[in-house]
Amino acid sequence: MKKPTSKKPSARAVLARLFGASAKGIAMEKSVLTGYATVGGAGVCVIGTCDGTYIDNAAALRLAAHVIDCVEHHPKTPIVMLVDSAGQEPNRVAEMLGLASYFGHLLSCLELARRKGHKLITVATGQAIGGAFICYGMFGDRIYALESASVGLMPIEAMSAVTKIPVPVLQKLSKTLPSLEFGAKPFALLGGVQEVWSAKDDVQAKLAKAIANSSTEDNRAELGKKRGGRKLALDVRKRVLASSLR
Amino acid sequence: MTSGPLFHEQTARQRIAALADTGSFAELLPPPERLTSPYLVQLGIPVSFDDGLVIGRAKIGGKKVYLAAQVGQFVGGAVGEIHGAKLTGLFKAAARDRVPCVLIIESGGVRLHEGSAGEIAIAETMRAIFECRAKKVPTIAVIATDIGAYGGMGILSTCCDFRVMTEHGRLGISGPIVIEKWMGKKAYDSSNRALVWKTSGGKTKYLLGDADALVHDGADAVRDAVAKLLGKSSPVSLKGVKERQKELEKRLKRFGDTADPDAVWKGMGVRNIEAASLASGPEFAALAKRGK
Amino acid sequence: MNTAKSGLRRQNKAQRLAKVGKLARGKFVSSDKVPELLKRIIEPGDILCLEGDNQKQADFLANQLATLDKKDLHDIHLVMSCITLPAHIELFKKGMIRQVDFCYAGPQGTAVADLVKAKKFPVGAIHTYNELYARYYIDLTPRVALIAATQADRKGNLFLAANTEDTPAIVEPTAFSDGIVFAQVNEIVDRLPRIDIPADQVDFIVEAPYPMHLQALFTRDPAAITDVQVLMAMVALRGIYEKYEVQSLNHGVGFNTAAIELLLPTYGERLGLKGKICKYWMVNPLPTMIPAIESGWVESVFAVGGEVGMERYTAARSDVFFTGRDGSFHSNRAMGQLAGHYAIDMFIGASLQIDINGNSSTVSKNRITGFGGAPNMGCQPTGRRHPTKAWLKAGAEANPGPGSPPGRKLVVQMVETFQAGRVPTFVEQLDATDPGIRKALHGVAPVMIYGDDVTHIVTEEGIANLAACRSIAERQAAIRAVAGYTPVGLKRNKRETADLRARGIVQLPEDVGVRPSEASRSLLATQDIKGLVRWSKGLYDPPSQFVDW
Amino acid sequence: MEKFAKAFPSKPLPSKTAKPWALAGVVGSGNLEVLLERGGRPSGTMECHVETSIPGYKASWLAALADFAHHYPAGGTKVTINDQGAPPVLVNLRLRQAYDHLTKGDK
Repeated sequence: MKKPTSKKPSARAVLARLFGASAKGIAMEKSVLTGYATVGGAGVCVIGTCDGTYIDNAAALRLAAHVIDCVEHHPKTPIVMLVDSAGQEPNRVAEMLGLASYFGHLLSCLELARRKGHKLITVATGQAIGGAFICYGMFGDRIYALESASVGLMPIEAMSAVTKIPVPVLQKLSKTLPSLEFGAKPFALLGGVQEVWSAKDDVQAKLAKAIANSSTEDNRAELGKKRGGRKLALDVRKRVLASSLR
Repeated sequence: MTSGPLFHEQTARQRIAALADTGSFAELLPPPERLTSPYLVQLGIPVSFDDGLVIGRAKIGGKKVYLAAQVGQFVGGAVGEIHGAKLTGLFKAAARDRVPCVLIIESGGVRLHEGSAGEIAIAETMRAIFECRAKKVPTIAVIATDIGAYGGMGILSTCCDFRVMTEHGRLGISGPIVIEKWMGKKAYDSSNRALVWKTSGGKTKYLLGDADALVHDGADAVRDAVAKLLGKSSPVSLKGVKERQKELEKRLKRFGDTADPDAVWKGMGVRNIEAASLASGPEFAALAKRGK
Repeated sequence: MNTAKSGLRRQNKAQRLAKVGKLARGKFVSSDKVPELLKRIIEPGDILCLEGDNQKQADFLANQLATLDKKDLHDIHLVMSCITLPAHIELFKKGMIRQVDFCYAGPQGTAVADLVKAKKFPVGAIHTYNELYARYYIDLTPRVALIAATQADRKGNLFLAANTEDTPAIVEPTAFSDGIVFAQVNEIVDRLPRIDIPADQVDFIVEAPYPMHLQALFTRDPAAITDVQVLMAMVALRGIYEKYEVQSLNHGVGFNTAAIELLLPTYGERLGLKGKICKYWMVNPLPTMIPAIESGWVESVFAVGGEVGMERYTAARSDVFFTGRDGSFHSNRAMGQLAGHYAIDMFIGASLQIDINGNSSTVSKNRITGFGGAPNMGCQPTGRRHPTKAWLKAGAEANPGPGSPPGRKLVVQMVETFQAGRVPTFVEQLDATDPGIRKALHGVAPVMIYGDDVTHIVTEEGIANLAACRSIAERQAAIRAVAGYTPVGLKRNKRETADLRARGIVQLPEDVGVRPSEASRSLLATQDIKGLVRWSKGLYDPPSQFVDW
Repeated sequence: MEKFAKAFPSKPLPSKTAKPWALAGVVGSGNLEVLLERGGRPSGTMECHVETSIPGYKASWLAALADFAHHYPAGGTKVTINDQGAPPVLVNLRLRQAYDHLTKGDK
């Protein structure tokens, strides 16, 4: 488990910034966040991770349980998902017990919430990397990120270590292919993030607006094309849809 | 003793030909369209005309399906921008047309050479899969090779209604080499193939209930299992997720401190570990049941 | 007048044994005393034999030897089958070795090449196994032999279990020339399952703190056999096994021949060849033989060594394998090599390089590996007199002149035209003829199998029948014809190739009734190790690195 | 990567084929894919485009392709190959497989 560095605001500070005084309603247990708070005067359900923790089976279950609780007892309450996790727990026993299935279950719970009228808003607050982002955060209706957040598949150095492609080559390519770059902004260029919130932004107001404007229509491919970060995805998808009609 | 080609040794196209009713497969965005990865070209890595994913319409047992197969040999079956967009498009088409979608997974997850684009595509595909499920359109993942379903594709496979596996299939998120690097050889010796298989292999997944069918390593067996599931679906419901929550909690409580996969097998009703290790598909299932 | 030597060696041995004093209790030495004991029983100038072949190693004794310094041990003439362990290399690095005579340096091939370059590897010669054993009785008789056995009893009798291998060939010349035999054993027991070496021939015994190293050298995972290898196997079965009715044979250890073994119960059965071919084998207990044995193809198997994991299987199939009175497997490398030399219809193996004259070698510029047993089997035994169908047929084809034997052993090289990474197998000149290597070996180029001995080359392109060629030029053309798209193959002449094909000297797959499109792994009796275990009815216990269930 | 193209004389393809295109093999270590397409090209040649990850073997490639064009009536086709270090024997095998699929269909 990674300790927050001095530069980064503490998990509590991030919660206070997003939810003001109502953040006290959010429990923090082993870097897993669950609770209820208010945004713009309206109640929201909060699930999430902090401290860049690795998500294991138990964490996924706690998040899922809270989503179920919200669906059962707080109908249609928007669910805010906070992401600060470096990845899934790399552990053999976790794998043996089917960590993927635990994640699938969490996703099913979120899907149930969406179908039952809960809006799902994601805010990447810290690290939002790989499987940890896929297992709940990227499943939101709309996804936002703090500018300081580390969003993406992996940093170029890590990519280079695995693919054996030299860092300078990847860096040079990332200038024209933002998919290779790491961070909230390039991720937004791909359409993976709706909007990046800067340090100056009133994030409570932004979050309230995000909830208000949310839509269950997945718009990421359109955004990615419009913003020029993912030039091919939408067209390829459209061609599949068009040619399958024939 | 064995007859016919083994499913795990076939190519994606051979698997599709073997699962689909004869002559029924019509490929979408076929190779002559030459939709190849601009990322790989610029990195000097060979490209492929289907970008590692064969998709199309077909019939299985006379029933219309959308059918896809990943090409494990091509960059580990990993999901890049085009590959991912084809995948999303196919499940969206399945939801739109209310036609079941069968995906033969053989992928390590996101294609690192294409960065975050593949990651987003996997997330988009998950959304499309749940669109299908909401409409009671069956989605079936077939996992039958050692490349298996890993990373984002491992997670994606658990979003489908059903998973059909063989003893050669592996399902997980982090691969053994990654875990060994992270936790040390003592925690996970990735060269211990038996341990790797008992950690992530089809038999263990079937015992724990993460695979819905465990079949022989042949196209006929896979096709039969898929055909049986085509008429079923499992839409997400409150009752369903509450049951699943309990089940997963119980699993974690029972085996959360278990290092030895054999203990999990025993706990799930396998009495003769050695015989079960050698048994295949339904014979394994029978041995496990008999134990119960 | 009387200058004949008499009893000098015996006196010398007695002096050495006296020096040992209380270091040993009778024959038995505790493991911590071994380095000191070695110092006292070995003298400068000795011919020292260290047991170790490509499978079995007296590794504890080798490791103890390597802890000594040059001042304790020097001017040693080392004789041994295989230079395999880092400890062996250490002896050279420390400058203890005055001369070495050996057969093979598999895993240490690169280290040996480096030592040669550094002039720290004074080679007498690189031998074939039988050649080296033979010299143990002539001019390389060991003064001291350090050997490995599975068990010893309290009297000092030894049990060698499945891996008899070199041991008798080393012990006999040493023990019967007043040399000293020192054995490491895995354990000392009250009663041996059987006695393989009598106590009378053993001087010292140590219970090693770890069991002797045994390499699972002959285990080929069927999963790694390719469609191309299946194609070649089909071509070989039809074009050679079937054609000559090969009944007795030796297989190399590659995937090519493993493919043939796994095709017997399927493709071979379909061709109706069961009972006609492949009945008598001189080969280690290859796990890939299991399906053929279970299907009733095999009458007998004699082996030069064991194979890890085949112990229960071989014991259960004692009608096929040679077993001791205790019921367990028995091997003998010297006798196996002899059998492979004189008593088989065919030797078939693979090489890394073949030149345009058909000479083959496993030496590359940076690796010196040597020979092992292949050349003893992959050669023409002109001393042979007994006829078999295959021998006579091959002999007739070769059209031997007056004064030549009427028969010929089939010596077959089976190779893909390219090795991994597009390295061509066929070359104009072997790396083994490199002047540096040749100089280090006193003018001998380490050729594995001589072109004159080879009767056939099988590649994925087809078969070249070298024995039927009538001139060197014709032989070269036949080799080019099956050398595919290697630089050697690209030089072939189309008309020449067509002529050779018309005369049956070159045969394409379709000429022997094989359809390449049919070649598929699915023809194999099993596609993986698990399948071999299933075929064996659970009697085969593969080493853990092969177990994925 | 090395890229080259060449047309080889070949007898015309049968006028009727089972499919307009066929693909054989996969792009993977030591393997390759061959896309064989019919139509819109001179009927007396087989047009070949090769992209290979191992440079320096053009002579082997051209010889293998020429042999195929010589042995099989493949005039009027376009052959496109993505190669990741396949040995020539596989080049031959995949060409043959693609040709069989094109002319006879999938089994």
